Amino acid sequence: MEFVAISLLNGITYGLLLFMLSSGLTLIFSMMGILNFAHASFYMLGAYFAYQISSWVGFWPGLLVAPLLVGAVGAAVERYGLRRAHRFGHVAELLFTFGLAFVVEEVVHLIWGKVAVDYRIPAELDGTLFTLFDTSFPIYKGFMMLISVGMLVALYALLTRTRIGLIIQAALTKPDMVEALGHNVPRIFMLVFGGGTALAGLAGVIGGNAFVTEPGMAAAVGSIVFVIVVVGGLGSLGGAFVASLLIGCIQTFSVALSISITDVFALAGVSLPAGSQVARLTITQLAPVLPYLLMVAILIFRPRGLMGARES
Amino acid sequence: MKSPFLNRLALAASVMLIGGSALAQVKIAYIDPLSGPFANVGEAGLKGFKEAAEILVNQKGGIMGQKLEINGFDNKGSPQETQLQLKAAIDQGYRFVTLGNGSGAAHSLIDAVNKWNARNPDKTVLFFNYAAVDPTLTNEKCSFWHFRFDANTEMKMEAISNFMEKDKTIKKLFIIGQDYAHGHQVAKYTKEMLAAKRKDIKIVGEDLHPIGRVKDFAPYIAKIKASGADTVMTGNWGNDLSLLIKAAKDAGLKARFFTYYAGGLGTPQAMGAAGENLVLQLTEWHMNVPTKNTEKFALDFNKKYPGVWFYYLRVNNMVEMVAKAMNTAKSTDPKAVALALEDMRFQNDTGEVWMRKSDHQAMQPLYISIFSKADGKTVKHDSEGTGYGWKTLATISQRDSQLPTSCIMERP
Amino acid sequence: MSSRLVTRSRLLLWGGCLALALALPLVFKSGFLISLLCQMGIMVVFSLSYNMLLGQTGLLSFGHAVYYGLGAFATMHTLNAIGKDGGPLVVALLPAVGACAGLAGGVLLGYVTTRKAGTTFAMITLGIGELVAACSLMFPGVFGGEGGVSGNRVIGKESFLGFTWGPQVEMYGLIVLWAFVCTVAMFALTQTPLGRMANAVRDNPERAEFVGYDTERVRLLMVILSGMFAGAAGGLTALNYEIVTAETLNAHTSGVVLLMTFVGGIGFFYGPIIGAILITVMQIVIGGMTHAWLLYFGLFFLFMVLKAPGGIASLIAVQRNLWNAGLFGRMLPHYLAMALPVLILLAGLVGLVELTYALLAGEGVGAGDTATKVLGMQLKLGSPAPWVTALAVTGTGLILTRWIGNRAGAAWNAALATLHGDKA
Amino acid sequence: MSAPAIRIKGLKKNFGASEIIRGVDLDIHRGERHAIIGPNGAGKSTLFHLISARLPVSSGTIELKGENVVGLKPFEINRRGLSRSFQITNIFHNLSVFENLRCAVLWSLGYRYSFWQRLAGLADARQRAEAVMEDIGLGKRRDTPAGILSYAEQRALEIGITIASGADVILLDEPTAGMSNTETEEAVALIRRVTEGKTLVMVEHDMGVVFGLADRISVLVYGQVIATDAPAAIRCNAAVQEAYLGTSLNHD
Repeated sequence: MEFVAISLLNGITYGLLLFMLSSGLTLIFSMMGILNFAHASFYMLGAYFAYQISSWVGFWPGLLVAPLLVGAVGAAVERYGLRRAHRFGHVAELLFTFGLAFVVEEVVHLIWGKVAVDYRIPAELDGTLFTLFDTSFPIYKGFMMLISVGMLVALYALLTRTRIGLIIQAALTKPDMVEALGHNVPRIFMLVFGGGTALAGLAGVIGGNAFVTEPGMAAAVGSIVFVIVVVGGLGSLGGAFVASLLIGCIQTFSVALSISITDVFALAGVSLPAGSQVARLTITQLAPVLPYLLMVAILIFRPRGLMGARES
Repeated sequence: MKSPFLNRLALAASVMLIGGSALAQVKIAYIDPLSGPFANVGEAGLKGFKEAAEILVNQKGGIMGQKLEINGFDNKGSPQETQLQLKAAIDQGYRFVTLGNGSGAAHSLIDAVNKWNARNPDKTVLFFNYAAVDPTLTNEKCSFWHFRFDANTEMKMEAISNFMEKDKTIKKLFIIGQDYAHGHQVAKYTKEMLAAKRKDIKIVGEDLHPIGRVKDFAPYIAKIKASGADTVMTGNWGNDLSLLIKAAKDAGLKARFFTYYAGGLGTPQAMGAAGENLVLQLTEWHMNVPTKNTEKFALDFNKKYPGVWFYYLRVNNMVEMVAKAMNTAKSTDPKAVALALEDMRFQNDTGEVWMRKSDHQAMQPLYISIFSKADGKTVKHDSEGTGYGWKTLATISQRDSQLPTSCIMERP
Repeated sequence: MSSRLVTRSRLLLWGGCLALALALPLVFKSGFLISLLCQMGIMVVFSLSYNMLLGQTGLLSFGHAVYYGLGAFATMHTLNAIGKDGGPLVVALLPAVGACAGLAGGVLLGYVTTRKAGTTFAMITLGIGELVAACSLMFPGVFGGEGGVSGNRVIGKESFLGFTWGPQVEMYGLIVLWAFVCTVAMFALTQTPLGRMANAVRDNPERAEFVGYDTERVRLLMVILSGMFAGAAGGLTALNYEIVTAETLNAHTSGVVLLMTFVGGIGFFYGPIIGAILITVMQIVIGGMTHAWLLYFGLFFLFMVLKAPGGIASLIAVQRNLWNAGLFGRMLPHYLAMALPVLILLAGLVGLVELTYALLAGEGVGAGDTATKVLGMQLKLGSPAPWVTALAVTGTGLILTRWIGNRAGAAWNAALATLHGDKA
Repeated sequence: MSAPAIRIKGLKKNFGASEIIRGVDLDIHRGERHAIIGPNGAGKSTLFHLISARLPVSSGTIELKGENVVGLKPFEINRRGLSRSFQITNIFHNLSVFENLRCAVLWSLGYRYSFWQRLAGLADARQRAEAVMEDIGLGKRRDTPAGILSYAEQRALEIGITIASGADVILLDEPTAGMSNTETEEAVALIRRVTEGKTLVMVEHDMGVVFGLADRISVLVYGQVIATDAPAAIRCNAAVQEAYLGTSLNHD
């Protein structure tokens, strides 16, 4: 019971973190149809900007300024890069963001060096929030969860309750019509891309000190973010949220289970040859690759994703 | 269609020519990642080598009057690229190569060197390994042309288990590691050695996780906590280690972590306060081992290269031992140098380093230390500016980490 | 258009390329250069196989290294299993084992991945690539763990026509032959009904369905065949390096082959050949000169995506068209005029990047910590002089490029207009 | 006489809650030229999409030459001898005119997924593609990429691809949409020529084309066929007049 409760808590925490990482990507995809390969790079930029700002003026200004800076960088990337690539089609867009990820990583090397930087949790948030069966739960994790849920609510409200959100939605499906109504569609796209990257930046500000701020951090989360977005259904915010929680919990609980593949097959009535390498694997060992398995399975059986509207 | 190709090759050839016009120097090619994700470790190593060559050899008269020069070759961490860079180095007249990062690259290099030497007996090449710790390199795959200056995984475990044997507070042990060869080896040796030395230690859990893919270690920590372990053994390095420690701190886990690589470049900084009194490491040296010369060397080094922290005493050992071997043999022929290195006993300021002849594995004193708050006394120096440094808990003598080898060496 | 397979000009071209490739070691004798040539040969096959997907079928894959790696491991295990029973002839044929493994992988994974095209395909290949890469480390028995699987390509006491494959130059010959056979085969494939229908599926999958073709089947067959050639390339890499590690099938390898193919040009059969050669040389030569090569590399790639999405091959093709139309002479002065400002701009930018790198990474380690070599000169990093100079050079280059570029651009557009006007 | 070319019974299609095709029954005889007309939004294109399996059927049956084809995939229907064109030009943009047509004939000549035969060696495919190319008047544009053809040329190519495979049931979706008068005349002549002896079903807005070309006409209004008859009878049909033609014809 105790273990289950703690695992559930861990799963939800992790899931919310994943959502924080992927919400910006989902936003960009649902609005512009662009799968931004460099999304995690903006996450990394957020962490580094926050590190730099917090080393000058402290964490709290950084929390506000760093995402805005990242958003500005993102908007510039859209304006001067993606928009040009767009003319050559979706493959060119994907390739552009793919190349961008390379460049961002190298620029980070160039500016901040190749080792982890000392980006710390602010003293106000350092400590234990509550203790559940003598396992402590840090304040910072609670803060992360709060921001993540806040993001969901704010995004949802923005898209469905505000005028700008409605225009954005319309610009996606009927860009010519929206343009004819006097709205500047390219600018809307630029804002959306800037907004999406700013969300990634915010995730970086918060994730950077909870984990480690180093040049490899983008590559480390890059692929899991895609998994979330694909499993949730490309472009579905709700889907991304559900997928994040699902993957968070699957991963946490599979770590907790110490049964081997042999046992799993035995449940299904199949006995594996003892001593083979597959038979020795445990579910725990597989935990971190389960999301990828889930993604492949989803793509085969339900290509729209859990809650996606469009197919590809 | 082929003309840009030819131009490029001409360019390549000219680059080689410039590089190839070497003076009367003894040159060692440092083949390690100098770009890409592991470049930080590779660059730090190269700086260490250059500094050691300058201070410990060249300023003391060099090698038979010649200067020792160590130059970097970027293998980008790839085993294939390692072989290309080996060829490049050989073309430029290098007869000595050194490599430390990545067992894949090390295996690739030892194979390539063996084959090259068999196929080109007049242009042999010698491989000095300063950090690749796969035991097979000095056992099944041992080679006359390979010398290792770092203790291998098995020896390190032998040292750690000898320490555990005496520490009766250890009752329940949990093993966690990265799911690849090194992690598997650590888990295997831990179980084997403890079964022989401390039957009463209960192994309460064993987990492997894919390397570099775990973002949140909280579930693993929950499991360790649920198992009631008081001690954790891990071979993790880099982020997999820092994140593990951070998660342990967050969840308030009160177990000690025995590690191989907690002192590795960047890790103390990434762990920060989370590691205090929680993390132990096994090394051949650390800043708070009272060694006058090395301490000064390290302080000078850290001052000279801000952001890079002196870590590899074995690099100094290697450079000095190689120079000594060349001076004794009065030759820079790889075979002669190899013969002079065999069975060499070298005094550094932690004790004696012995290069065992049977498998070309260096034996040296090792230290188990714990990450503690720097106090200016026993913990005189902090690590990477964190305010925490390493405090020696035990010294393992050279003899206590020795293990038999299965090496059957083919000698030329 | 001739209907005969072997025309004289085609024979001359292919034969000439083969002869040239085989003759290269006569010029480039050093061990390093021959190794470099070997690497190029392998990459040519690999990236051509990749272009069967990207260029010919319109499938953007992020997991092509899986087939390459499978081919490499299968070849290495077969080599080791044969052991002393084999001889050089058997070894020479081993890449065929790699090809079979790649083909089998293609059948298995292609079935999963080709259900969808477009972004979904890209995503599935990414996921499968990650999955295979992660699993490769979990099964040390098959993939050799971190150390990989190694072997010896020299087996048996006999030689085959004097070849043992021991010396690198003999290996080079073997690679050239295999690369040649594979290239011819892949070219031939583009001239078959399946090859053409792959183009049709790329251009308009819906239409392809309405002329009777099952697009999934076309994609699947292309993935299988492409996997086969990638497997053959993997087999060659296994023989060439005599070691295969898990890295051969990870995302990085997939990314590199994507870069090579795209930079070379996906719209032309020979594009990937150019890309493979160019990128291999860039990696090694520029990588040998500066540790900032990855940055240059990334910027170069972005530049290509934005300015020349058809790759280098398309640039060559345009020049050829201009030449044929007699317009090349008109553009040449503009090209020459552009060369100088572009060089100045590049020099300035490279200077800035290198200075920053040197300042932050302490590149010129050894002598002094503030002096370093940039463009062959000793510079004091602490003083403003080199920075001001680099900035000034960059600025000058920028202004000149803009200024001359505008005029050259106008001429370029005029030339293109004439070219298309002639055609229409 | 054997089974009709196409027999549709009780065909329905709904998108979510809205029903677009509301129970269509229609027989198309072999060898006739049949036009489907109706106001915008009546479901004409949707009907085509259902017949050619571009969209899945909600309920009802479609028989092609006596065989139920509901649930088959587009390529399977195509292989059974039904070929269609699209309202929005649907060609292989990066391939030349000749390659477009050759792609269209490959399957019907039995080359399937062959990767062991050379295209250049397939004389029958070449001849057939060239014949169609001459037929549609694009002989001079043989090596031009389809993407840079003029609009009328692309429409001609679209028809060419549709008929190239030699299918005996041809569906043309607004073949003359967006054409000038002379272009339309040429297109009508072309359609008449290339569908000789085949079954033709077309959706068309241009009443001149419809009444000039069709043997029979069906009128589709709000997802239902309200009349099917010879052109002269359709003109006089009261229901048609009321629902649709009254205004439209008087205006012409």
